[in-house]
Amino acid sequence: MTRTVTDVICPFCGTLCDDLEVVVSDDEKDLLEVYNACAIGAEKFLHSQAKDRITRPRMRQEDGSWKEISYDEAIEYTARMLTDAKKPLMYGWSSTNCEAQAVGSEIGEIVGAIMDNTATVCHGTSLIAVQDIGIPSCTLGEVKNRADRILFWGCNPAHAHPRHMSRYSIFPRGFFTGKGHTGRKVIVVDPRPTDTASLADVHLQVEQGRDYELLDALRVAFKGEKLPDFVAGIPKEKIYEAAETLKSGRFAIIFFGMGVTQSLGKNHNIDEAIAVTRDLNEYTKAAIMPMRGHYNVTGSGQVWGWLFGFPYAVDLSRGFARYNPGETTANDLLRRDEVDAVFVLGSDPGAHFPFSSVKKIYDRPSVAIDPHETPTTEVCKVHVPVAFVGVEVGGCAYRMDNVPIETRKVVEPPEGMMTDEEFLGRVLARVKEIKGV
Amino acid sequence: MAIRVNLITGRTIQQGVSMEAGKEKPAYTAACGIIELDPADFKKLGAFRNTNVRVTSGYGNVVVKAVEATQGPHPGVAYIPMGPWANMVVNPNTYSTGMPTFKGTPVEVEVAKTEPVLGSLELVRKGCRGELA
Amino acid sequence: MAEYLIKNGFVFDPVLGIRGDQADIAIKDGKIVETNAITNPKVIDAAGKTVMAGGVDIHAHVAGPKVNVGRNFRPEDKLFGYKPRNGIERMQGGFSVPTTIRTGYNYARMGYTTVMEAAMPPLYARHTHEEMRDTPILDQGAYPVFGNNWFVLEYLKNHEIENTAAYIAWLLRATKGYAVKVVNPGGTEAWAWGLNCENVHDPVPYFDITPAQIVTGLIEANEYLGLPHSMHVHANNLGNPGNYTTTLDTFKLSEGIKPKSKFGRDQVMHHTHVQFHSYGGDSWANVDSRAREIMDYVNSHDNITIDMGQVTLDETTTMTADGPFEHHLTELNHLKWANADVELETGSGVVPYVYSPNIKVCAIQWAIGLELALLAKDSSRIFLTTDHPNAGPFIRYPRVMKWLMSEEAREQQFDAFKHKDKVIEATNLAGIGRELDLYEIAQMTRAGPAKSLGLAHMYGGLAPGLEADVAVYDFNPNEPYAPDDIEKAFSNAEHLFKTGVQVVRDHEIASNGNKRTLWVNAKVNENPQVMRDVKEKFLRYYTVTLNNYEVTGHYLPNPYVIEVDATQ
Amino acid sequence: METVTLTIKNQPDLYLEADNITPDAFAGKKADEIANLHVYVGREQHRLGDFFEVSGNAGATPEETKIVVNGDLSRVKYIGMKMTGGEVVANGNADMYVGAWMQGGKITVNGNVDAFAGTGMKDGELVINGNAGNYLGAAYRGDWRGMQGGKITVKGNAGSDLGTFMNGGEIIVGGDVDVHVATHAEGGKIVIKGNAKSRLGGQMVEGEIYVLGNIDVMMPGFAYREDVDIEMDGIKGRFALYEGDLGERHRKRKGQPIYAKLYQQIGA
Repeated sequence: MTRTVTDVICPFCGTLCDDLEVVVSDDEKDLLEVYNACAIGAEKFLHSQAKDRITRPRMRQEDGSWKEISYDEAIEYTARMLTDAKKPLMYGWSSTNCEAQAVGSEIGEIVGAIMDNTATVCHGTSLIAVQDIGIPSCTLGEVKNRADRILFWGCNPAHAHPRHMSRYSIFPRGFFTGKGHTGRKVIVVDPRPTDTASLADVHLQVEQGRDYELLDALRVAFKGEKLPDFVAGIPKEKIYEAAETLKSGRFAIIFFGMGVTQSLGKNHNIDEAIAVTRDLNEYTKAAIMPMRGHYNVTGSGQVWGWLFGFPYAVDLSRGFARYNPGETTANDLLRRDEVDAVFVLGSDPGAHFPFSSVKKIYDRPSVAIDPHETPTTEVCKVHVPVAFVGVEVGGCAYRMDNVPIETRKVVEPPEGMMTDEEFLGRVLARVKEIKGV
Repeated sequence: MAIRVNLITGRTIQQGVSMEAGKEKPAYTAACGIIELDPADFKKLGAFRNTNVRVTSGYGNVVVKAVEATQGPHPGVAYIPMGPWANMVVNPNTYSTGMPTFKGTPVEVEVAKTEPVLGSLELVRKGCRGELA
Repeated sequence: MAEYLIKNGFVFDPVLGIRGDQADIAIKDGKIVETNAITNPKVIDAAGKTVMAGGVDIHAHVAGPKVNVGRNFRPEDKLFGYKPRNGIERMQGGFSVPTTIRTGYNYARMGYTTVMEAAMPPLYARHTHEEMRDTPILDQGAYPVFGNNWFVLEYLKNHEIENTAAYIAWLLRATKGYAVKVVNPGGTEAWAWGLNCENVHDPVPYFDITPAQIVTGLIEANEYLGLPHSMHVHANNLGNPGNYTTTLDTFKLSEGIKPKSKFGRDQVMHHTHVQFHSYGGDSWANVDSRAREIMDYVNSHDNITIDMGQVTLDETTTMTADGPFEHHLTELNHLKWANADVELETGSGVVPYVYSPNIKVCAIQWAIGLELALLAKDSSRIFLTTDHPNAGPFIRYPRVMKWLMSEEAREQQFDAFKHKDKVIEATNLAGIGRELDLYEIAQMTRAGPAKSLGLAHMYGGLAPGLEADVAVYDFNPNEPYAPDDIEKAFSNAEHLFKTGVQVVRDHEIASNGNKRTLWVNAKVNENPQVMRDVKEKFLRYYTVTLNNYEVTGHYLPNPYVIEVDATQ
Repeated sequence: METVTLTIKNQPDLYLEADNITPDAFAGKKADEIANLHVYVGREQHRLGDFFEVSGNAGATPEETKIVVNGDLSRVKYIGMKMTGGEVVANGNADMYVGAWMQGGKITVNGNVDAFAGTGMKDGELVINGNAGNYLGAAYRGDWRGMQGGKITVKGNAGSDLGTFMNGGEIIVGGDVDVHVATHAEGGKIVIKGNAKSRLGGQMVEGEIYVLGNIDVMMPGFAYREDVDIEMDGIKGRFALYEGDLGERHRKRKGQPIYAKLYQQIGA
């Protein structure tokens, strides 16, 4: 006999689909099938059941080999590492639940860590822009029910957020959008004719790294001012036309991604895109939204927001919170040798940081908490495998539009395996003992 | 013969699926240990599709397999899916924003037929130990 | 639990009718008890000090998505103002939008023990509860917003009170909410198209209903259910010159409706932050105070309560579910603007604002708020708020008390204005000599809001049987004092008890308390139509499934459920 | 004026947070008291004297105090932060936040400085006789009040994000600058004697930028108006005047919008 769990939340990307159906065995130990998920989400559920999964903590030996250790030993190593360090970096916090993030925050507070999450290599620059200019936004249901102008700028949901277009943006029929995609005009701005661009009415193939100029040109066009003949490789006629398309809609939405957050200008690109959105509100209704990657990077920013007041890059080293990307961000800290220990949970900087930063992790006392074997676990001194959040343990996660959804546990973790929250709770208790708090 | 192109990185669905299936597995290398080049750039390079190439920037170098762009044309722009291979060569400069410049790194691509594309774990391990060429 | 006896303090308690007489207050098992009911108490010597019940804040924005937007998008609000971790105190940051930890501690430092979050977007209820969970010490509840909700608009278009009530009951349960909040009725839905409803008869685009119908219908549904609190409204046209007529029009919608609640309140409408709704004139050049017109109405209609929304002349962060207002504000001051429209339910905006004493309008706003309280005949129907953080941060309540209690303090402030004469001309305040006493302050900050909330059986007084929420201030009302002594003493309670636990001792945080979250569980007859409508809307228009909507138990680790039986 | 001399004797193993190296913190103190002021390495608190030899006593007030800091200061942050008067001379490269939030007095760095020098500067003078890093004279994150007044002079090059949210004061760069100059500025004056890359005056509301060298890419929101002759502070020549950012909001005077001005030299 099997059992079908409905309304399951997908713990892959910031789209946070909550309509998955998962078939599990009667004893709730095996996950058999996944319905409604995209290819990536389905793989995430199914791989959690891999037979070669590492189920016990391990420590790197002098000769480079791994030695299995107990959770107690891993907790002791982690607590000692954090309390011995003068300025430990506690990084990641995105592929986990808010409950674990809150416990981790208290550890960081006691040991004086720098807390940074994966926004630092993803939408951190968007957060900087929001601090400079704000952000007129909305929930994804507003897009579904009202939007008739969809602009994807430097993002490729066909690959990165596969169900976004059908659930929220291009295709769905909502309350005021009964015609679905035929009632919407879709514009894609990208240096490549991406698979998302192939679904669009208009593709503006911007010269790579010139998004800021093109966004400025749109604002100039809104005001009816003169433009140079070409901006960022795009003829001015197409820019005026795009500006008119956006202004003439009832509800315009801009989705943006790494194409702008990681290119030259970074936060400024987002800042200007938000300015475009502000301008559009003079003529019609408009909103803008970052396409957040990790399923709960948004939640991490929320938890730190209410506990510390900053969404990422929080320096707690002197007992109070400070924030300044460029100084308190993981890659700057590693590059500049500002930290003397590295703790990673819910992220894989080994795969996703420039190699020069990865080498700095390798050079330091380091612990990686991750259900998977990853390039990060490969360079850390201790690897602690944990249960998959959203598969083997529930907890709160925040969608890209900041809507909190409680993820579901669908199967039991392997026997004796800890969750992030349990492991962190034990480390917190040990840290308190060591520090006499 | 080497060509100069502008390198960008990012997600592909194959990268996502293989990453979730396990970064230690060959499928991850097959999905991410590649560089997507425009046909025009292949012509300039004078190489066949699916040839191993060495990609070199001011920040490092890496051997990946050159494949034809799946979302092109984009002459002069090359694409390595996000991951440890791309990160051997991307520009780590954050301009004091915290964000490395993952997109828009000038690189040189040259044929390296006989050199292997390493798996992700081996790549970072050897890199950290100074065992890479 | 420990027993306490707070001896010989000057007690101000409207519930017991004590006006500064010396009295002893006894605490046992978390409640106030008769002094002879305790056997071996710890004694707190309160001789020469002021003793009051714990403060009750009926309207503040302290938890939830827009509050966190305000935190996260204003790093400059936290620069150099951080308090490090110390002993049991966790680190605390933020000025106008403090972290949850600082929120709890700073309210406690002022002697407040109960704080209501004034606007909870239902879809974000989980977030709001997470923040309240992480706010130490305080008892809290949150008001879900209803005034632009599609269910409500559709039911009330046809005046379907029973269906509206059934939906309210369902949503209160799903979001673990406390009361029916209405913000710019219809106007925020209009804002989803970039429009607004500026008076009570402006039709809401598409939905074919007016703000007046929404307000009246929600009052009736609220009384149908007999909820502890009344409908709590932020009317249309907030913050605009000449808006006092819209406010009066909104007040009038309550006429002829009687409260039907077992919770002891007398009002059917609470109108919040009335300062922002009491402007005359037709432009910022000629805006003036209409506090007198507003208070004439309030003084003669006892089924209304209001709160001040006092401007404190600080740099602060405005945040409201009134989306179009925030857009209007950013157009005026060009500062950063966040907006978040919420599918089928509501919207919100956040903009920093600097209330400068050098700007005439800011000074007029300051005067209007004080006029409201000083023109009130009954201080138990107008409550001290700053609509935190909109008109100023809550930590300024003691400063507002100073202004209310001292004409000298008001004169000092007038003298600090750049446009003093123009401000005096546009307002009534300079001609008002009234100085409130501590009994009236206790009405405005304790007994009054507790009664309006339907929580007079728990909070707001020192009668035996009430929660042992007791504040002791180092302030002797019988000795001469300077105005600033008021602010100093009430900013910094000497002792505070929350449900019998001493949370402030000798001016220091002594415990993180046992915070509770209040919510209202209203039982209604089964209503298949409403349940069918709910299913339908989730299937077709929401982007989360119905089964993932309800806030479940672990977000409220220490819930306090108020049961209401509206089955018939 | 009394002079206190600090000479670095121990390098921190991480970075030293030395926000106490200001005439304000030193004023009225003797050498041994100054050596007892706090500095931080990560979460650890140390004495200034643990890292510096301290000689000389401070004056009674900040204005009467001069601080000379010698040695390699490239791992020392916050030199001269929030100072209101007096003088600081750093003889060596310094790390981040030199002169951040300074309100008066003078800082001279005989070397390079890292990012965030002169953040939120209100008044005073900051002279960098080497190169400056990113965000020179910029606003702190989220603040719309960047540099309000005072003067920053850089002999060499400056990094990206020069003068972001600048409202007043003056920045003079002897060499080249990286991307983003005077973003969101609403006042002030920036002079770049070398070359600029791109994004000059993006989202700029008001203020002036002068460029004596080349500009790689001009913002589309800046429109050429006319050629003008300029003579000012030793700069003399013919400049092309551009106005912008046309996409941004602008104040109006007599019905005419007031734009930010960008002058590029086209002849001697």
